[in-house]
Amino acid sequence: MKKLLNAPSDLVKEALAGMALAHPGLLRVHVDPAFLVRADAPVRGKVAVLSGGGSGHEPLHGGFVGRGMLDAACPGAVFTSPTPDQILEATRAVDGGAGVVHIVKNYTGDVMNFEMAGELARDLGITTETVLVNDDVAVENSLYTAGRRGVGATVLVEKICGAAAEAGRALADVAALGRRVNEHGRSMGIALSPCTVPHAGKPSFELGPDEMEVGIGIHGEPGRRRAKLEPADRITEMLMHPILDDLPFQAGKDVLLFVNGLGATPLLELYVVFRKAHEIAAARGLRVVRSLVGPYITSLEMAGVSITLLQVDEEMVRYWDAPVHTAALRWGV
Amino acid sequence: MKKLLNAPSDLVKEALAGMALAHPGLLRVHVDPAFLVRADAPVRGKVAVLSGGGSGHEPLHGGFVGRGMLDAACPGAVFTSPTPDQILEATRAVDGGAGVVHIVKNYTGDVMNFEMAGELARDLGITTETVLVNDDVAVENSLYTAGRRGVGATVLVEKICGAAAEAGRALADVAALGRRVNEHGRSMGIALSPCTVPHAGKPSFELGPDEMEVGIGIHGEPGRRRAKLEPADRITEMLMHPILDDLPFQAGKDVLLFVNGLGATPLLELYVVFRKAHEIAAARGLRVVRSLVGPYITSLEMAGVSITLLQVDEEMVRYWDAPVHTAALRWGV
Amino acid sequence: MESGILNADTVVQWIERAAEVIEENEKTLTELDAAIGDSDHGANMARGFSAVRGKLAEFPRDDIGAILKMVGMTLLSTVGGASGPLYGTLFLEAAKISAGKPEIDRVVILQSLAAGLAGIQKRGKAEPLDKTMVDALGPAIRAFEGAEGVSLAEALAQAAEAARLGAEATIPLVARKGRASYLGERSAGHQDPGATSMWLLLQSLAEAGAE
Amino acid sequence: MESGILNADTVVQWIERAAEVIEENEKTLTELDAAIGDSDHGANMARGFSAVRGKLAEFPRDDIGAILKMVGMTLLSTVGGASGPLYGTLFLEAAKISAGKPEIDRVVILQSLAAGLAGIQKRGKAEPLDKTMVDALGPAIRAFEGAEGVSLAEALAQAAEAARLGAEATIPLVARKGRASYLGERSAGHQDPGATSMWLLLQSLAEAGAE
Ligand SMILES: Nc1ncnc2c1ncn2[C@@H]1O[C@H](COP(=O)(O)OP(=O)(O)O)[C@@H](O)[C@H]1O
Ligand SMILES: Nc1ncnc2c1ncn2[C@@H]1O[C@H](COP(=O)(O)OP(=O)(O)O)[C@@H](O)[C@H]1O
Ligand SMILES: [Mg+2]
Ligand SMILES: [Mg+2]
Ligand SMILES: [Mg+2]
Ligand SMILES: [Mg+2]
Repeated sequence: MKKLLNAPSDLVKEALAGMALAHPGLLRVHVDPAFLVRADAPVRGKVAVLSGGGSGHEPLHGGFVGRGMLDAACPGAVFTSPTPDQILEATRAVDGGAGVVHIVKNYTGDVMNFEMAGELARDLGITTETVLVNDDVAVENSLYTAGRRGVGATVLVEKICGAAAEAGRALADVAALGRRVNEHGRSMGIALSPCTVPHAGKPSFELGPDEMEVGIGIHGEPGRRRAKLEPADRITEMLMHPILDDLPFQAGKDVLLFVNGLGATPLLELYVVFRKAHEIAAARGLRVVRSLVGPYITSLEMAGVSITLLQVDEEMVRYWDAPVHTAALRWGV
Repeated sequence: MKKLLNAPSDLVKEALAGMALAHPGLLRVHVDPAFLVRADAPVRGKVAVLSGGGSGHEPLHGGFVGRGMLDAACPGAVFTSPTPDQILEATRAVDGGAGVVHIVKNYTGDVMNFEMAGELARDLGITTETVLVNDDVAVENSLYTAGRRGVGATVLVEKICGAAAEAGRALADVAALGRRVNEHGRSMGIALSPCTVPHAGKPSFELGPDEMEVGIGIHGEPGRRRAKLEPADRITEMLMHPILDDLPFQAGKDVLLFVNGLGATPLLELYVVFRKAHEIAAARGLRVVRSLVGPYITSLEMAGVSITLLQVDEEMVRYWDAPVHTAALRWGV
Repeated sequence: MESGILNADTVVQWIERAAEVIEENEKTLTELDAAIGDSDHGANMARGFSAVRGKLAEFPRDDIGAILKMVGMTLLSTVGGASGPLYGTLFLEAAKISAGKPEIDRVVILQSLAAGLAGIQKRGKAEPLDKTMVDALGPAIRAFEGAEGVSLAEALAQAAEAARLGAEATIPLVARKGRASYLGERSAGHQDPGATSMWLLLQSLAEAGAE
Repeated sequence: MESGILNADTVVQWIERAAEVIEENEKTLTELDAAIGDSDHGANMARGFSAVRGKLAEFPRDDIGAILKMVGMTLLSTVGGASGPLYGTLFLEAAKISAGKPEIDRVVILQSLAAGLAGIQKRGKAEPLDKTMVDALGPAIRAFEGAEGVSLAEALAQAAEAARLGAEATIPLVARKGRASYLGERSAGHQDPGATSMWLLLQSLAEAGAE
């Protein structure tokens, strides 16, 4: 295992310390339990937006803490959801009296830990609302499974909820908007290489030199199926078609197109994929009105890409465009 | 070779097409010869700032085209400097009558191609000034060698020159400021893994499971020496000490600390390195007044890190803080 | 332990033994999780039980419920992931049954295990054969309940054996809960990591009960 | 070619042959560059000569200077890197000497090669033994100049042989120019890619001249 770290058990803690030093005006780090809050938290009277999950997906979530996006982020160990006490303490630290939205990616661990934290927060008199993100079309959605995973749409939900909260919207509105974003967002990804969880010390799976995993998640788990490596344009089709057919996205609609690197993918390659995804979307009669290209929800050093398509309405675009000032996403300020 | 691409010879062209589609209000792409300019180029009466070099270092340079930074970027093939005609055409496209600054990383190929372009521009009556960036302390500086490489400081030179030009400063001033930034900046990097040039199809070198290359460049070339892998803190010392001793950086001074990912390095690890680098800088009596953490000058999918330290003065900080709106670096707007 | 009763000391020995066994098997659990999950189950459990062990030495040994509650709370706040809340719930629910008790008999043990299982299923919504820890704990409880006419030690051993078989029986299953469910059919052919750690815990209980 | 003269057709044959040879050796050149550079020399040269080849078919064959100028301009605008301006300069400087000439004799050939070398050294500031293409071209020119009393074809063959030996002689050298210089002592033990492509070009010239 080749990584820039000291002891694996110190990785998340040391990275948080680094974030605190790198972004002093932007965020504060709480050590035990571990969480990050925006520098001016709690903001009186404002709905707070909190997210969290296993580490290893950076900049998600810590890189999105700041004005116009998240009030707090709770990082678990690598690929391990945070614990109820972490989430509870962060919730308390950012509650400005108007309630706290928990943005939760749909994984059993995240759901249960957030659920317990929500129950504990309620006991303390803090109102929370949960927005569950489950946008991954690679996974079958059924009452009898854990349901779809939350992947790329998480970034969009966090941005749009964060802006709505910043604009003074009420708890129920922010949560409803977040759910609407989730309902209108679909994602899918592929991996060209595995990643290595520091504690495990070796790659989570092995891939032949001409193989890829299709329908990959963001935790180094294998995908839905293994396939032969294809040219970028073909891979982009393999991702775009299931996405487009799932919502389904309808001709004439406006969309936000998000091409996400899983970690080790050169930006050059992401733009090659963006180009083809844009062409496919246009061929379906969609208007790409907003774009995001880069590594925003990663899986350590995995090579691969995920595509997220969000059918936007005027309100979503307005909040997407609203000023944001975080370590990883910044505009208008 | 596992990459998201179609034909290797189309990679740069297709990525440029993707950039044009992803950032329509921000930049325009010229196809033959290949270059990018900010959407409103040429800006009448403003000094233009242009850079370029081999592709594979993204977001450098194309991701830095836009208001407050580069007016144009000329991408060569992967790791291959652009050609004189490319640079000349881009120079013509952005000249607003006040001259054009060429920011050139000190590599034989870049220097010669820019030199020839500068001569051709002069023949057309366009005044150019060249700022040569050569901040890599891993390389011996001598009249009898190609001199030091330009690495991380390039990003800082581009930002600060871009802001000065935006502020209406004259050609000579912008160039002088760029040279001052270069003179006060020092960098060094290490690689944990090699990268693969698409045309070559296989990694540029092989590294054992517990080896790293110390004093690595950004073109996949081997470093100055091979060493046994060390913990992140020790690696950070191995980079910081030569940097600190070289300028030398003096106690009491203000610095900008830039921890750069070479491509495949998780952000988590970059912050671990930042934390230690900050500690070392502080122990030397330096005040880290500005920070940058992320993959800004990369080497395809190489895993590794480079550190750049810039001793800043008030003017540099002012221009660093000035609004910038590019695909990869954005604030204040 | 021919007494048919577990006292607080034995419970502490169980937890200490469990911490050891989890540590010894960290790699195995992680490898099982690598195959159908995200390679963290070993580290998660080891982190949790090492925290528990740290608190155990100083902990008063007069109230089994208090011990189990401490274990549950500690797992809850250190394990994370899916297994954290589930094992946390297991111990917290069991703790309610044995609250204030310095020793517990077979009936209370059975009630505790059953309450733990109910808690896990309420929290995680898993049914038998969903390829989860439920598939080790469920059979263990039925074996323990059915082990009439044998010593407590023997009953615990039979429960542990049933857990082992239950864990092994997850191999052909297609996961319907937890992270492994994302793999669909590809999850078949691998033993569930959580069922395996559950077996290790019950095996440790049997070992402590046998001394 | 016993005439002691190269005509425009032979020059075109040379460039076509060079394009073929470069294409055949793309991998080799890239591998040499991988060892002490950035793995692009083969692709750079292949891209350049394939562009040249595309223009050659239609190109008038009455003016050697014009042909060489076209080659130089095309290499300049398609190769990039260090080799682009250097090979571009080589051909552009040679083109000046043979401007307007439908055929050239040994004296003009020597002048052209020497002008090319001077251009390369002016542009790149490399001295002999800096481990660059200069170390193939320099010895070739000296061999060509010294090949008295032999045919032009034989003189070109001796020049090519000297280039080959010059390229091989770069192996032990420590690079002092170009990208390989960043490796310091580690650059020793590898043959310089640019010296190698220079040899291939001169070898193609000898082959064209022998027909
Ligand atoms: N809904 C559930 N009900 C019961 N057990 C579950 C459920 N989901 C997951 N598990 C158990 O948790 C184990 C995985 O734990 P762990 O790897 O620590 O967490 P995570 O899956 O979040 O990475 C699985 O092997 C399975 O036994
Ligand atoms: N200053 C120089 N003078 C002469 N030749 C040089 C010089 N610098 C580099 N070269 C030649 O260029 C070759 C490398 O070319 P290439 O790989 O195409 O460009 P780059 O080094 O920019 O990647 C070297 O092998 C060397 O022969
Ligand atoms: Mg996990
Ligand atoms: Mg090159
Ligand atoms: Mg797991
Ligand atoms: Mg090269």
